[in-house]
Amino acid sequence: MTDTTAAPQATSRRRSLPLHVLGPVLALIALIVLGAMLNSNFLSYANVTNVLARSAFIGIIAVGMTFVITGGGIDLSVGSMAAFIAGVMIMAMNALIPTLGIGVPLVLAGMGVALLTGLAAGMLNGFLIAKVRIEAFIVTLGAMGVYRSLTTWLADGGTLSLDFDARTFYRPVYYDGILGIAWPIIVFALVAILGELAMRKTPFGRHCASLGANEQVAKYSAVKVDRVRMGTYVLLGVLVGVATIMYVPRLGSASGSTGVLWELEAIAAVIIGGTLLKGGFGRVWGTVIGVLILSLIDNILNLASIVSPYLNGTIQGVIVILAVVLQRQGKSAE
Amino acid sequence: MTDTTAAPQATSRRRSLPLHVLGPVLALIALIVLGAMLNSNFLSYANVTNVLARSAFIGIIAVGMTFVITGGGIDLSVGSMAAFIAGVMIMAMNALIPTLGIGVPLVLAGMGVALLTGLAAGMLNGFLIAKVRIEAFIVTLGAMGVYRSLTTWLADGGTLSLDFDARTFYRPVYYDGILGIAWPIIVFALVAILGELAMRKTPFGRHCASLGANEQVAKYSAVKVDRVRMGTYVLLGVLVGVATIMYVPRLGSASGSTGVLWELEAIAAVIIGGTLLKGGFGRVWGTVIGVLILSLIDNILNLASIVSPYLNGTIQGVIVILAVVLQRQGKSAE
Amino acid sequence: QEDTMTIGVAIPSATHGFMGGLNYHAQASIERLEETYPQLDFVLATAGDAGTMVNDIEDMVATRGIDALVVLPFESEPLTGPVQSVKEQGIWVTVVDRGLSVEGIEDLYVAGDNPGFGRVAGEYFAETLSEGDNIVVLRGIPTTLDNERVEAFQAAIEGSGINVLDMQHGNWNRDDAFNVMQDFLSKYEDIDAVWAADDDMAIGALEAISQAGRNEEMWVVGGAGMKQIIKRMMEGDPMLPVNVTYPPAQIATAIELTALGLVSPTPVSGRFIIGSQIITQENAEQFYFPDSPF
Amino acid sequence: MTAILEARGITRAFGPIRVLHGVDFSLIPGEVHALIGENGAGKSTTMKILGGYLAPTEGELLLDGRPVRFADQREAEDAGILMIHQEFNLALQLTVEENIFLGREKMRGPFLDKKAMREEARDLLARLDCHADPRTPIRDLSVPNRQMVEIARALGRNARVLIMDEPTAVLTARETDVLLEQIARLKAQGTAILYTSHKLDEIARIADRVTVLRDGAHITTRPAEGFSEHAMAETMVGRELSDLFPPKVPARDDVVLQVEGLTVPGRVRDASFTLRRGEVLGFAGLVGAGRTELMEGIVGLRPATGLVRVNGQTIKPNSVRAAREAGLVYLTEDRKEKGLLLTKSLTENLTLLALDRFGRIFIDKKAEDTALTNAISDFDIRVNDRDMLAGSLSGGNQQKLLLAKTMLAEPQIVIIDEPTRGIDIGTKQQIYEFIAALAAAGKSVIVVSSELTEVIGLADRVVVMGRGHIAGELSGDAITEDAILRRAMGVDELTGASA
Ligand SMILES: Nc1ncnc2c1ncn2[C@@H]1O[C@H](COP(=O)(O)OP(=O)(O)OP(=O)(O)O)[C@@H](O)[C@H]1O
Ligand SMILES: Nc1ncnc2c1ncn2[C@@H]1O[C@H](COP(=O)(O)OP(=O)(O)OP(=O)(O)O)[C@@H](O)[C@H]1O
Ligand SMILES: [Mg+2]
Ligand SMILES: [Mg+2]
Repeated sequence: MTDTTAAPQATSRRRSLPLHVLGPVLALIALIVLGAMLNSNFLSYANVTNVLARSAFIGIIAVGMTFVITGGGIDLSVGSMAAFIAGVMIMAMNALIPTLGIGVPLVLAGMGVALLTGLAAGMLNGFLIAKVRIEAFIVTLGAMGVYRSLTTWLADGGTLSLDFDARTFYRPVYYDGILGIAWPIIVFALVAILGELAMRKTPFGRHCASLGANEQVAKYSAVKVDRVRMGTYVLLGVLVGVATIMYVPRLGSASGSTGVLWELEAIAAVIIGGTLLKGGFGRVWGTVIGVLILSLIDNILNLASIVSPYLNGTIQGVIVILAVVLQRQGKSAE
Repeated sequence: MTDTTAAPQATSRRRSLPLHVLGPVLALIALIVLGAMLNSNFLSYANVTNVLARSAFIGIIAVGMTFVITGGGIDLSVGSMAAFIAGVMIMAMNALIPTLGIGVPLVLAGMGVALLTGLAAGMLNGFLIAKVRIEAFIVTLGAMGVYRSLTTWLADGGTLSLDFDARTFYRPVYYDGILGIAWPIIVFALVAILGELAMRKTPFGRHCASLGANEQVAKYSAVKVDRVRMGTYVLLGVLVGVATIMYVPRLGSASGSTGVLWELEAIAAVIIGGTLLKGGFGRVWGTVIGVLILSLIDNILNLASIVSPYLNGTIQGVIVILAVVLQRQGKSAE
Repeated sequence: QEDTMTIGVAIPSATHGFMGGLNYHAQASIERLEETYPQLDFVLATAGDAGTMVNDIEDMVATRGIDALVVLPFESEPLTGPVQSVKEQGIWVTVVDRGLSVEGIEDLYVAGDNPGFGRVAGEYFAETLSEGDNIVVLRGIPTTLDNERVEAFQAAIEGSGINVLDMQHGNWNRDDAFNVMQDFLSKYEDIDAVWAADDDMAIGALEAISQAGRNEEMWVVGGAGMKQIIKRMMEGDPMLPVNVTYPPAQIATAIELTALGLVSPTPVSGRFIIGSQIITQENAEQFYFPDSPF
Repeated sequence: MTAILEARGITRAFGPIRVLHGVDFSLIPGEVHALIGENGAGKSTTMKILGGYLAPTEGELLLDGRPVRFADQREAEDAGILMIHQEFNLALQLTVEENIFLGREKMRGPFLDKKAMREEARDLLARLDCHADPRTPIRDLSVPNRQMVEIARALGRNARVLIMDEPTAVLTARETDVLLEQIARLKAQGTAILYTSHKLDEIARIADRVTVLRDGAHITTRPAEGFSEHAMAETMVGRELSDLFPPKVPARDDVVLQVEGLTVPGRVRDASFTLRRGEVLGFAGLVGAGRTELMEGIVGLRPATGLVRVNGQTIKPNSVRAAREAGLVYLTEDRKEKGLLLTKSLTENLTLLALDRFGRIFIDKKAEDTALTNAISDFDIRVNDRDMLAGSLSGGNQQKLLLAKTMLAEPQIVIIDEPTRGIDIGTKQQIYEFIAALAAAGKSVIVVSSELTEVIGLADRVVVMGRGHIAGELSGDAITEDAILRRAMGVDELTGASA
């Protein structure tokens, strides 16, 4: 009896799962179709490359954010952390030019500084949240203010610019690539694939989800709760470092206004992608789709000039809500 | 048997409760002492009135936010909603001058418009969250973008200004008061007292907490879950309207940059005050303390010109985190 | 001791290049003046929105007992009332850059010329381009100020037959300008020039253009004379033919004049409008300040 | 007498799976009607349908002879039908009083009448001989006290029909007695009571009629008179049942676990005992004796001082990981809050504790799948669908999944807290055999249980706890219900006098 009844259920799950899973995918496809209809250059190699490459920063960060949110946390500091890391990286590189000269060692040193600063910032957030046990929202809200103001202070209110020659040398890291695929896109893809693997196939991913679903149960199941939680913030910090490594060669500068609102964009991408804000369930590929949806909205608004540009924000807001409605409808149908 | 074991527990609670409750109060007192030491005018009537009156906007909103958060929700749209309501109110008042002339009816009409707009905005958020069941974070993030951009659009990219004479007539609503207490302070105090009563002494407050603690349980206990949830957002919307009524006479104008970051400030105040971000427990008086702490930080930074103004954000961030650490230490001691 | 006097300075915070420069000049001139005049005290407050700026001014009056206020209003309308009440308390008021919406409140007015800023750029476009040429415009953060500049620009090119293909907000931000310019380049085959209205945005736009390999096709006019841009002009970058001044140092002028008014009997009230000038490769050197962060 | 509530041909399906097949059922005022069946037989589902929490897929409900359809639970409550759930239905952050009156607060004018509510809460709890403070948050109550709150809430609402789904699963004998007295009182007042429990002796004591469900189908309804416990068990399981407890195997000599002077601040003081290889050690005590806290202290789940040695090696204190690496594993009594991730799949729950055994870098999903297949057959977990969520399993089957999860970690020493809570009698037998087999295989087991028969039937040696410390130890033939209770109570009086 159990056998025969089990069969239809399994198929129905297989049938209905796509509906809910497809929510964000459908929204993305709808946007692509809309874009293609509005402008013939939309699907051109150049435009596609532009959109993907500039999605990379938020995208790389959002992958890390997926783990934090899946583990029941949140990080509001990533945008200003990115600005701070970029500032520190630029200052370090400028300071190292006399010693290292301009070349690969300098760039590697800069990258090292960025990754270490990210690591340290992530550890600090993680420490305050996991060990001192302060609300993640407050810790990272505070950190957001701190990094933002430290960056302005480092830049003396202005802009920190990478030395011109160093910049010229470093520039290809954003603009070039291999086989016609720009580096930021490659790095984003790699981060996304590794993230997806980590989320679905490794104990770390499982532990994040169990932590977000019910911390007590995780603790009673010998999951090192503090360490996993800390791990999510450290991972995010390092990924902010990676994003910064791709960001600095683009314009070669950082200021107090770098990365403003990236945190909200990253969180929105994560949620649009189907990860639960309250934790316990996350999917990295969904986040990637969420990031692309957000980038495409901007791109299409620029390409289309439909209405007053003042109303761009309205359209964005409505589309974001609609994308999530689509996803939820899929879910409730199931 | 259970009696005797329960007894030490009860006393230990009674003894340690103050510690945790006192957390924010201690932080507030520390700030007041610091301020008084830094500047002899700090405790002057004028300064105290200034600080309290300007806390009123965020304060009134934060009282509403306390209910939303206690009920397990969040609202990121309040800042831009305030800007939008202010814009609509100003336009309505300007449009009504030919009909109503300048006088009490005009001001009352403006107030009515503000309250109704707030009510409608709150209902829209509440509807999407409670009935359509979309994540509150996404709905209100979307709404934030929408209201911000609508305000810019209404103002045609600039500033919406109240007619100069109407403004002069309306101005006392911010600057005057009774018995030397400015109106915003009176209104804030009233809202806070009513809020505290509603939270602790009415079924609505209880139902909010039960909703935030465990929605399923609330539902099984015949709590009208959707209605309560909706109620929290509507209440918040109306209170944003009330805050706007106090705000417009102060500056007499609204633009796309009105109320920027108010949402984060209000949420921070709520959490500093001891309300749990994940819902289930809220205290309005704590929120009031949280608001005062945030206002005082700004005030003290202006009193002292200690360091580079670029570092104000750093100091603010650190103090906010410290205030919550203080509170958490109290709690863990319990 | 007794005649120590305090000057309050309220300016917007350094959220983009120009404001960064302004902050720099404000701090630099305060340091300089504090050394020169030991009897002067300064309070500097930076604000991220109009409400905070009003708070700052209230605090200065209530707790620091300022004798003079130098203010660059975050927005004109909301600051008018509060500044007026400062004035009514007998405090000297200097308004910088953005006028209040009621005339005659301030003792001293020092300002750049926003319509001039747009007009000078527009005139250059009208002179240099011919009928049927296409341009795109990157606008700042939606504000009255941005509206004034853009309106003056449009008025100046009116009748020249120049085609404005598109205007979008780059928010005085490099990254936003980069994104918008990338999309303009995808959208329009033929662009002859870009008015970026601010050097931060110009930097983003230049980068997007060179990425697309269309350096030869168009030039860019920014504004406010950021040092990197001026340097490139001095080196004769063909993509940067001219720039328009909008000196962040005007705040220094205002603070210095205010200080002078307090310490000496010389009357310094009045209006000082610092007109927007055109910078070309020839005179660029005069506008190059390598020490400024802007 | 006419039925107050009647079900006719009720079926219920979750998705395509039917879990109830045409159940007929009636409830008469003033009777206690017991519903019994194996885990997953559909008892809770039937009760939820009668209580208005679930709608039947087919069939109809009659209230006072008239067909009704409850749109939601509120309508059922308005009709005087109340239900105590198998899984707790309390908001942890709220206080006892807030929970008891949630949704029907007492008012004085526009405000809550807190004083009246507090007093009434105290009275209700006192009727149940429970002295929890109405102002305590539920979070700070022990599991049995939470159950009492749950019962008090139902008592306070003056129901015409009271549905109780395994109310005694988490209670000890003494509290069970109190509850049964209350049931008798309500019955005398004419309340109709629908009752379920896996403790068949209770059924025999209080039931007037008994309905047996098997695999979602109605098997029989009979007067309780003349329906022996043994007959009930066999009707439920559908086969002959042999002796409940397997023969005891003597323990080896070597000590595997040594606990010395373990103190859990505020809960347990200075507890010392040893455990030998192949031994089944029972822990008995009254509610609140601190057994759970002691065990949690041993495995590092609670801050504790004192020494814990496994095979002579002192293990790092306050580290669950260290305990687990030493082969020491604890199965919690609170399966909903601490045991299972109710919103996650069976597999994710099953392998969480032993995840390191399923691949270091990547999780071997095939191995996980095999593990699930094995767990389902070894522990007889009744699943409708391998992809279902743990929270959709019936209560007893959740307990089996929890057991399977713990055993997957291949512990040397396993501490099982209330192992058969909510488990049907047939499965109980399987679990007992399983415990005996573990011991025979050289593993050691600590069984913490409030069911004295279970401790007596399984353990070689029993440690009795009272009021936070070890009050005595019994072994061999000295283990009797009476001896255990005397020790537990005797200590009670002794410290009561000194306090
Ligand atoms: N929400 C649900 N989704 C899917 N299946 C469910 C759901 N709730 C219950 N079931 C299934 O219905 C069947 C009956 O469950 P029910 O809880 O009624 O059993 P029970 O007799 O109360 O068992 P126990 O003695 O273990 O409490 C089980 O097979 C269970 O898995
Ligand atoms: N989370 C908690 N917070 C505060 N007190 C608790 C908590 N859990 C249990 N207690 C208290 O600790 C004491 C012992 O708990 P508990 O009743 O679980 O002991 P036990 O001997 O394991 O009994 P049983 O397992 O039969 O429930 C009781 O007084 C109880 O009220
Ligand atoms: Mg059940
Ligand atoms: Mg226990």
